[in-house]
Amino acid sequence: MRNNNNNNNKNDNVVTLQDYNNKVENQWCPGCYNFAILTALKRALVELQKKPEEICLVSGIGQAAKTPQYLRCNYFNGLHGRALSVATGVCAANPHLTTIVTTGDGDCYGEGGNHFLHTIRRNPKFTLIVHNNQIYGLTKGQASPTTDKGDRTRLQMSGVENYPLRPLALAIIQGCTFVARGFTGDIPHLAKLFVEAIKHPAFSYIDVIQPCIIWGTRSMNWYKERVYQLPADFDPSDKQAALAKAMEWEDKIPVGIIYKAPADPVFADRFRSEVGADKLYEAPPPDRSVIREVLNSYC
Amino acid sequence: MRNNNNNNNKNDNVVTLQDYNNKVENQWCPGCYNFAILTALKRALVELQKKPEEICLVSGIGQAAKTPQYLRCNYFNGLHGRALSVATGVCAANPHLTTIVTTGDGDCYGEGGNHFLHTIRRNPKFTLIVHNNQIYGLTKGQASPTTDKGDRTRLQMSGVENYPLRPLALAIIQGCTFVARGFTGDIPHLAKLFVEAIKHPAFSYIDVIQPCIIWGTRSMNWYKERVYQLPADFDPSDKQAALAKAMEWEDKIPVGIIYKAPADPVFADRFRSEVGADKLYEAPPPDRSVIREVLNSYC
Amino acid sequence: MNKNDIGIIISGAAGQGLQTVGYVLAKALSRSGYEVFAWQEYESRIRGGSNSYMIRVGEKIAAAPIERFSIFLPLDAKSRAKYLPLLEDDGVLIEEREAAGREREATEGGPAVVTVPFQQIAEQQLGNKLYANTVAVGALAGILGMDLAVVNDILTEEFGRKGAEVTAANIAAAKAGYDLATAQTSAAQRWQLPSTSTSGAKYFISGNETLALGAAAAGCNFMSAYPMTPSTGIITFLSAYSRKLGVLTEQAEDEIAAINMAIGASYAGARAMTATSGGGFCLMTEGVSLAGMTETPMVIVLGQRPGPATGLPTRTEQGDLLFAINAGHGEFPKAVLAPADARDAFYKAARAFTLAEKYQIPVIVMTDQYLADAYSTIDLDPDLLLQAAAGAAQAVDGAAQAVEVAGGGDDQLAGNAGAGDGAEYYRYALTDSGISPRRFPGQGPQLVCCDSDEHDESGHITEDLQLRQKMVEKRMHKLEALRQEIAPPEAHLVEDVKIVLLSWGSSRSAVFEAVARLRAAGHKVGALHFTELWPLPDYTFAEGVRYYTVESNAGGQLARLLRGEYALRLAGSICRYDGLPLTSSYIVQSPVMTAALGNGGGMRHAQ
Amino acid sequence: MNKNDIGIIISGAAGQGLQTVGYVLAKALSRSGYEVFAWQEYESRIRGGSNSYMIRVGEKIAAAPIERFSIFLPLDAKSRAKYLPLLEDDGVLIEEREAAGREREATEGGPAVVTVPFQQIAEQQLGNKLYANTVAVGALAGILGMDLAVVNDILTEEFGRKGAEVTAANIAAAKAGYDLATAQTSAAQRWQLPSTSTSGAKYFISGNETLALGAAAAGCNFMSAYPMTPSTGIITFLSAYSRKLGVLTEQAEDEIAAINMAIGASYAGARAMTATSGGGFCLMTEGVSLAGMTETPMVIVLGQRPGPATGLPTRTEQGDLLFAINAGHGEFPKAVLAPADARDAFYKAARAFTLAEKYQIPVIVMTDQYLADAYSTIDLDPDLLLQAAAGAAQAVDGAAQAVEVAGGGDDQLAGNAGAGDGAEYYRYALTDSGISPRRFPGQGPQLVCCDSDEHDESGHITEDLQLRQKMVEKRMHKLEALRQEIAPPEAHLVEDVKIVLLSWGSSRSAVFEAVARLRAAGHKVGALHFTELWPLPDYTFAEGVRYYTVESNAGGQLARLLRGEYALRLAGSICRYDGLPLTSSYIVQSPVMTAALGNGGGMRHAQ
Ligand SMILES: Cc1ncc(C[n+]2csc(CCOP(=O)(O)OP(=O)(O)O)c2C)c(N)n1
Ligand SMILES: Cc1ncc(C[n+]2csc(CCOP(=O)(O)OP(=O)(O)O)c2C)c(N)n1
Ligand code: SF4
Ligand code: SF4
Ligand SMILES: [Mg+2]
Ligand SMILES: [Mg+2]
Repeated sequence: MRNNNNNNNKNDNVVTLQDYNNKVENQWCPGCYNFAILTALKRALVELQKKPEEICLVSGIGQAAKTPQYLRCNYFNGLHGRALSVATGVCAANPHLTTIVTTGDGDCYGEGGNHFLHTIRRNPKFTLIVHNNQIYGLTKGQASPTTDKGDRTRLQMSGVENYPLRPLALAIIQGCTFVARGFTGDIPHLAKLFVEAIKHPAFSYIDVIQPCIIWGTRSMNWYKERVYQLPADFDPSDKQAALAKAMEWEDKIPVGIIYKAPADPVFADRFRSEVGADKLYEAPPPDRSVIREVLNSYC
Repeated sequence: MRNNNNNNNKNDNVVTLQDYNNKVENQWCPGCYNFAILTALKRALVELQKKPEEICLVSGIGQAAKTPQYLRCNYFNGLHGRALSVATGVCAANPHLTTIVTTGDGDCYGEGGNHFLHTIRRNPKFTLIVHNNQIYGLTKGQASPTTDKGDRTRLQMSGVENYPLRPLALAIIQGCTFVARGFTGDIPHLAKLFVEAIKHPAFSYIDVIQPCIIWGTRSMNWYKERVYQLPADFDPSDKQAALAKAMEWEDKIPVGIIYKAPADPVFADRFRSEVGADKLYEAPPPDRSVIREVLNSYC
Repeated sequence: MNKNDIGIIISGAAGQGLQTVGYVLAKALSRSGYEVFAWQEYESRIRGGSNSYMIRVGEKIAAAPIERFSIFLPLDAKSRAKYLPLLEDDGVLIEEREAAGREREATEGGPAVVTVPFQQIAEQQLGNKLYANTVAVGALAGILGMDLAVVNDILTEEFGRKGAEVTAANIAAAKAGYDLATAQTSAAQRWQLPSTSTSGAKYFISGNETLALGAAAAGCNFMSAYPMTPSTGIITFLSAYSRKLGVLTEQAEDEIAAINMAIGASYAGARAMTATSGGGFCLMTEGVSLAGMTETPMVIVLGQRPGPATGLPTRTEQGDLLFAINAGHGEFPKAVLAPADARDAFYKAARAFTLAEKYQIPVIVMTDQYLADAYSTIDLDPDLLLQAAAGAAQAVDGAAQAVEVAGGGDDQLAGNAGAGDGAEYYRYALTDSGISPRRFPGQGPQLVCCDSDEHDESGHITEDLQLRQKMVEKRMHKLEALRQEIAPPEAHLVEDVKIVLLSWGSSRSAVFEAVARLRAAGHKVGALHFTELWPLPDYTFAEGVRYYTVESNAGGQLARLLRGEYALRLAGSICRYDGLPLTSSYIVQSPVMTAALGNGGGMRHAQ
Repeated sequence: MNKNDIGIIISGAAGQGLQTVGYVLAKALSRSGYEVFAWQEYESRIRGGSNSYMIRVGEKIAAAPIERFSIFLPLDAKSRAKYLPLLEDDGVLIEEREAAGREREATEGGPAVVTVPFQQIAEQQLGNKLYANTVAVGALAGILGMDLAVVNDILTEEFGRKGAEVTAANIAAAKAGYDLATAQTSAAQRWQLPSTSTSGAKYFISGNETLALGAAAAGCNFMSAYPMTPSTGIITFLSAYSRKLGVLTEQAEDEIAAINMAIGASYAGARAMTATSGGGFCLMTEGVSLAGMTETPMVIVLGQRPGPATGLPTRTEQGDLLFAINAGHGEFPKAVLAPADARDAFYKAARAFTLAEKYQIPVIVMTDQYLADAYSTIDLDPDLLLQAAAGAAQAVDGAAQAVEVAGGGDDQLAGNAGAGDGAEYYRYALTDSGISPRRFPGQGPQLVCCDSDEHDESGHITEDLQLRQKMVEKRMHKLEALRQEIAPPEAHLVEDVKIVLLSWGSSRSAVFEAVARLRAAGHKVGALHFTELWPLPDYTFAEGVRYYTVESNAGGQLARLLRGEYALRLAGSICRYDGLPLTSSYIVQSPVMTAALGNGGGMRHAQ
C-alpha cells in the first residue's frame, strides 16, 4: 500500500541522480519518449544540486502528467488541465520551492488553454514543461490542439480539420520571458534547457517534442529529419524574430531558446515585500488588535 | 411581460434601420459607447440588407453581452464566457443564419479565453465583435485581461500587475483570416468594418475600443489621441507585419483591418457536403434500414 | 405606529447616489446607539432602473427585512411610483415638490407629506446640485429627530478626503434639509425616534464584510476568486485590507483557476479561500471533488442568487442547497455551513477554516445576496472574537494536530507519521480516524505527495482495488467524527408547540420574528433553524408536531434534505422565489401558514 | 459445473492483444447462437499492467458479471498470478508451458491443465509470433467444443483488410490451437458447450454502442464532446458512422465548450447530445442549468467511474446519482434516466431525446464503465426499434407539438403562439402546461429569443419580480406532467415477499440474479429496479417489507434519494465501492444480506 519515499541521501550533501529515483512502477509504454524527459529532468535537477524536498512537481492528468510519480520529490497531481493554476497557488504559498509543471499538450493547451494564456500574464516563478506528443495519449489517440491538420486519429478518422495551435508564439505574445522548444531525441540538450529554464527568475516555458509511439501521427524519424538547433548567432531577445521562429513547423523545426527577455517582477512578490511575508504556513494570523482596528472603522 | 417582437417590416422588401428597432428599455448608462457599437451594427446589417429573421446574435454575460436585447432579431444570450461555443453550435445547425457574437473583453478573453483560442482554430462561419472596454463593467470595475499594467481599479486598488493580453495578435497566431480593430469614436468606419467582417466567408473578428465611462481606466480622449487608421498602403495579407501592428498599443493604436487572408473551409462544411445535409432541423432521422445495416455489423 | 421599530425606504435610479444617502443615514443611526438593519434591492445595471435602500431602526429590532415602511424618500419619479404602495397609511412621504411627473397621492388619513426641494436647495444655497442627496439625508435626520452632530461626523468621514470645502458644504446641506423637515412639525414629529443611550462599540457592517474579516481572523492568507455578484465584496474587502491583514488576493481568469489556485496554495501551506455564486460554483465543483480526494483543506463561499443560469444576478434566493451538499462527482466528506446573519458570518467563517483544517476537507459556506449585502448593527464581543480566533488557532498547525489524531490509531504508523525530520512520512497514512498527518512541501525532508487519482498511503497512484476500498473508507470515516461536532438546529420556543418552522441560513431573523408574531396572535408555534447543514447530526424530532419548512426557493430543498436524512414527514413548505428575501409578513401571510393555523386568514393583516 | 452457464477469463497486459482474443471468441460464441456476456477490467495505462477480459456464455444466461470462472487463459505470468484465484476448482487452465516464472499450481482435484505453447506454435508453424493470440483463441474454441468455421468467419472479418495471407495464417493458427486443445481430451471435454440452434438476428454489442445508435435512431444529429473514459466510445462510434447516420460530431476543447456547442446547436434546431464522465460533468453543470433556463432540449450522457477527482479512471461505480439529480445551480426541471443494460441503453437514448424535446429540458442518461464497455448478445426486435423511433418521431416537430400543448392553455395566447408565419411569437409564452411553443431561428419571420437571465415571454431580460415568480412556476410546472410519464421501478417477484432489494441502472441483471439465487435457497426476496430516477413518480411501497438498496457506491445514494422523495424507511444498503461491478455473489454474500436473512452466512458458498 505504500511506495516508500525514504530519503536515499547519503551522508554527504551532494545530490546525485539516485536521490531522485523511487520504487514506483512506471506505467508508460516501453520505449515511450516520456522517459527521455524524465531522464533529462533528473539530470537538470542534479546539475542544479536541488534536493528532492526542495522540488515541487505539479501536474494534471495524462501520460505526461504521470511524471511526478516517477521522481522522488514533493508533488501535487491534480485535475486534467489545471496544473498551472495549482502551481500558481503553490508559488504564492511558498516561493522557496522549485516548482515545475509537467503536463501534456492536451492537458495544457486543450482543457487548460485558458490557464496557459493567463498564467503567463501573471508571471509566477515556476517552470512549465509540456510533453508535446501532438495527441491525447492516455485516452487512446484523439487529436490534441497541436495535432497537424489532415492527420488521421482514432477519433478524427478522416483527418483533423482544425488549424494547429502554435504554443510558443502564443507564449511570446502573452509576455513570457523564457520560451524554448526541446526535443526528446537529444537528452543532453534537453537537460540544458531545463537547467536554463529553472534558473530563469520568472515564469519559464519549454515545449518538448515527444513522439507517442502508440497513437502519434508522426514518427521519431519525421521529427529527426526536421529538427535543427537554433544557430549560435540567433538572438533570442529579438521578439519579432522569435515570433517568426516560433511559427516555424512542417519543413523545419527549431529547438533551443527561442525567446528570452529580462524577467519582470513575479507573481506575489509585491505582496510579499510589502507585507514581509515569506512562507504562508509560517505566517501568523493577524493580531486581534488589527482585527479590532478594522472593525472600528465600521463603528 | 412581453416585449413585442412584432415585425416592423413595411410591405416592400427593403430593410431599414427601423426594422432593427425594438421597444426594449436599454440598460446601458447614458453616454456609454456601447450605443455606438449598436448603431454601427444596425447600419451594417441594413447595408447588407439582412432581414432580422436572418440574423442570429449570440452573447454571454456583461454589458456588451446585453447588445442582442436591443436589436430586433433572433438571439441566444447564454452564459458568461461561452458565447463562442454556442455560436459554433448555431452555425453547425444552420449555416444560413448570419451569426454574430457580441461579447466583452472579460467575457471573451477572461472566462471565455479557451474558447477564443480554439474557436478560431475551428473556423466556424460567424463574426465575433468584442466590446473591449478594458474593464469588467457589469460587475463594477474589476480588471479585465486587457486592462493596462499599473491601472488602478475597484479591485486592483494598487494597480494591475499582469501583462495585458494582446488579442489581435493571438487571433492571427491562431489562424484567424479576418482580424480587425474598430473604434467607437468613429461609427461610420466601424460600420464598414462590420460589413467587411460579415461578408468574409469564414470566421471574422473585430476588437472594438469602447471606453467605459463609469469604471474605465482610460478616457475617450486618451484613445482619441492615440488611435489612427491604418494607411491605405498597409498590406493586411502580410502576416508578420500584421503581427507587429497587432502588438502596437500605448503610444499609437491602429484601427482597421489588420490581417486578412483567403478563407479556409469553415467548420461543418465538409460534413455538410458529404452528407448532403443543410439545416439540421430539416434533416430526417436515419432510415430504419440504415440502423439495421449498422446493427448487422454487430451480428 | 411603533416608534421603536421604524421602517425607512429610500429609492432612486442606479448612479443617483441612493446608496450613499442610505448608508450615511443608517450609519449615523447606528452610531447614535440605535439598532439598525439595512438592506437593498437593485437591478443588474450600472445606471438607471429603480433601486431601493431600506432601513429598519429602533432601540431593539429584529434584524430582518419588512414589507412596508413608515418613511419614504424617493429620489426620482420612476422609483417613487414603484415603491409608493409600500408606504404605510400613517407614514410620511418626503419629496421634492418640483420634480416633474409626481402627483401628490397623499390624502386625509393617508401618509403625511413633507416637501423638501433637495435640488433647489442644493443649487441655490450650496451652489451645486451634487449636494441634493445630502439635503435628503438631512431631511430624513430631521424627521427622525436625530442629533445632527452624528450625521456631520459621518459626512466628514465619508467626504473628508475630498477636502474641507466639500465637507463643509455637505454639512450645510444636511442642516438645510434638517431644518426644512423639522419646520413642517406635525408631519415631522410622527416618526421621531425615542432617545437612546449608546452602550459599547457597535459595528455597522455587512455579511460579506464580516465573513471576510472572520476568515482573515482565522488565518486565511490566500484568496483567489473571479468576480461574481453577490460574492465579489469578499475579495474586494480582503484586497482593500490585503497588506494590513496579510491576505494575498488574486483575481483569477475564471472560477476553475480560482479554486485550483486555492487548492495549490493550501497544499503548500496557505489557508485558502475562494468565493463565487451559483454559475461559478458549478465550474468549481470538480475542484471541490479534488479537494475531497487530495484531502486539501479549503473554504468555498457560495453566495447564492436566483437561478437557474444567470437568473436575477442582483437578487436573493436559497436555491443551491442540495446542489452544494451533493456538489462534486464521487463521494468524499465535506461540510456545508450557512450563517444566519452578519454576526454569525464572522464566526462561521472562522469555523469553516477550523473544520477544513481539522478534517482536511473542503468546507462550503452558503450565503445569499440578501445576507451578503445587508448591513446591521452588531455588538461584537471582543472575547467572543478571541474565542473564535482561538478555535481557529487550535487547528493552525493542522499537521501537528493530525499527527496526534493519527497517533490515536495505529501505533506503528503514528510512530512513522509523527516522527520528526528525516523519518518516513505517508501523506495518506491509514489511521483510525481517517485523518492522516498533514505536512507542507519544503517544511522538512519529508516528501508531500498528493494525488487526484486513487492513491496509496504515500500518495502514489494505485490500481490495487482492496486499497481503493480502504481509502474510500478512510475518507468517508472522517465524516463520522465531523458529524459529532456539527451543531444541531437552533431550537427557538419549541416547548409544547404543535407547529414548528424549519429554516436555514440567512432567514433566521425573519423566521423568529414570524414566530413572535404568531405567538403574539395566540398560536403555539416554534422554530428550528439550521446553520450547519452537512453532514447532519443525529437529531430526534419531537413527535406530534407538524413541521413546515420555510425557504427562499421553489423546490423545498430543506424539506427534501431533512426527509432524506431523517425520513422526517413534513406537513408543507413555505417557499418564496421572487428574488426578494423572506420576511415575517411573507411567512405569516402565506397560504400554507394560514392553512396550517386553520384560521382562514386571521393573520392576513399587514405588519 | 454448469455447461449452460460457463465463465471464461482471459488475462494479460495492456497492448498484448487481450481484447482481440476475447472479442473474437465472444463474438464467435454469440454468432454460434449462445447468449454471451463479456466485460472487462483494465488499468489506466496503454501498455503493461494486468487486465482481464471475461465472458459468460450459455444457452440462457444472466447478462451479469460473476466472480469466479471455469476456464482461464492467461497471456502473461503477472496476470496469471493475479487472476488464478478466480479459477474454480473444477475449471480448466489453458497455458503456455514454456513461459518463465509460471508454476503449475494445479493439483489432483484442482483445475485441469491444458498446455498449448501459443508462441512456439505461432513461430514454428506460422512463422510469426504475432499469431500466438489466435492460437489461444483456437485453444479456447477447442475446449468449448465450438464449430471452428464460425471462428474462421470472425477472423476473416477482423483480419480481412490485412490481406488474404494474414487471414489464412490466422485461420491456420486457430486450427493449430484448436487441435492441440481437443487432443488433450479429458480436460477439454469438461467444459464443452451443449449445441444450440441460432434463432433470429442477434447483435453482440456494447452499452456505449447501443446508446449511441439509439440516439442516432432518435434523430440525434449533433454531438460535441471532450474525450473522457468511459464515455469516449460514444463519440468514437458516432464519428465512425457520422456520414452514414448523419451525425455531425465535434471534439471540443473542453467539456464547457462541448455542452455549450450542443446547446447552441439545439437552439438552432439540431438534436444535440454530449457525453462525459464525472469530472467533465462537473464542468458541464452550469450548462445544464443554462439548458434548464433557456428551455433548450439536450441529452447529456454521464458515464460514471469511481471518484472523487480522477479516482480510478477505468473502473466502475455509481457514485454520481445525487450529484446528477441536483446538478446545476438554481431550480429547473430535468430528467435523469439510467439504462439497465445495453439493450435498455438503446431505448433509453431514444427516450431521452423524446423527453428532452417534449419538455424542452436537459435529460441526463447515467451509465457507468461497466455498462459502457460490457458486450452482450441482444436479440433486438425490429418492431420495438420501430416503436422507439416512432416515439421519438412523435416529438420531432417539437415546435408544432408545443404549440398544441400551449393551445390547451390560454386561448388568446395560443392564438398568437400557434399562428403561422408573420404572426407574433413568444418563445416563453406562459401556458397552462408550462411548455411554450418552440421554433428555430430562421425557420420563419418569427424571432426566437432565448435568455440565460430571467426573461419575459418574448425572451428579453426582465427585472419584474412578479413575472419572475410566474416564470419559475412555468418551468417547474413542466416537472409535474413529466412525473406522470416517468416509469415506476420494475417490480421483480415482489408478491408476498418480506425483503425487497432496491437498485438502479446497470446492476439490474446482477440484482435479479441474486434474487433468483436467494429464492432458490428458500428466501422470499424480490426486487424493485429503477431506470428512471428523476423526477420520481408517485409510488406506493408495500408495507411490512424490509427494503435494502443495492448500490455501486459507498454513500447509499439511492437510499438517500428514496427517503428524500418518499420518506421511505430503509433497512440497510449493500454497497460496493472497490471499482468492480456488482455481482450476484457480492450481493448474496454481503454481510448486510446475510444479516437480513438472519441465517448467519448460509448463503456464503461461492457461485
Ligand atoms: C475533466 C476531464 N476531462 C477529460 C479527462 C480525460 N483525459 C485524461 S488525460 C486526457 C488527455 C491527455 O492528453 P495529453 O495532455 O496530451 O497527455 P498525454 O496522455 O498525451 O501525455 C483526457 C482527455 C479528464 N481526466 N478530466
Ligand atoms: C460563471 C460566471 N462568473 C462570473 C459572472 C459574473 N460576471 C458577469 S459579467 C462579468 C464581467 C463582464 O465583463 P466584460 O465581459 O468585459 O463585459 P462588460 O460589462 O465590461 O461589457 C462577470 C465577471 C457570471 N455571470 N458568470
Ligand atoms: S501512449 Fe504514447 S505517450 Fe503514452 S506512454 Fe505510450 S508511447 Fe508514451
Ligand atoms: S458600466 Fe461602462 S460599459 Fe457598462 S453600460 Fe455603463 S458605461 Fe457602458
Ligand atoms: Mg499529449
Ligand atoms: Mg468589459
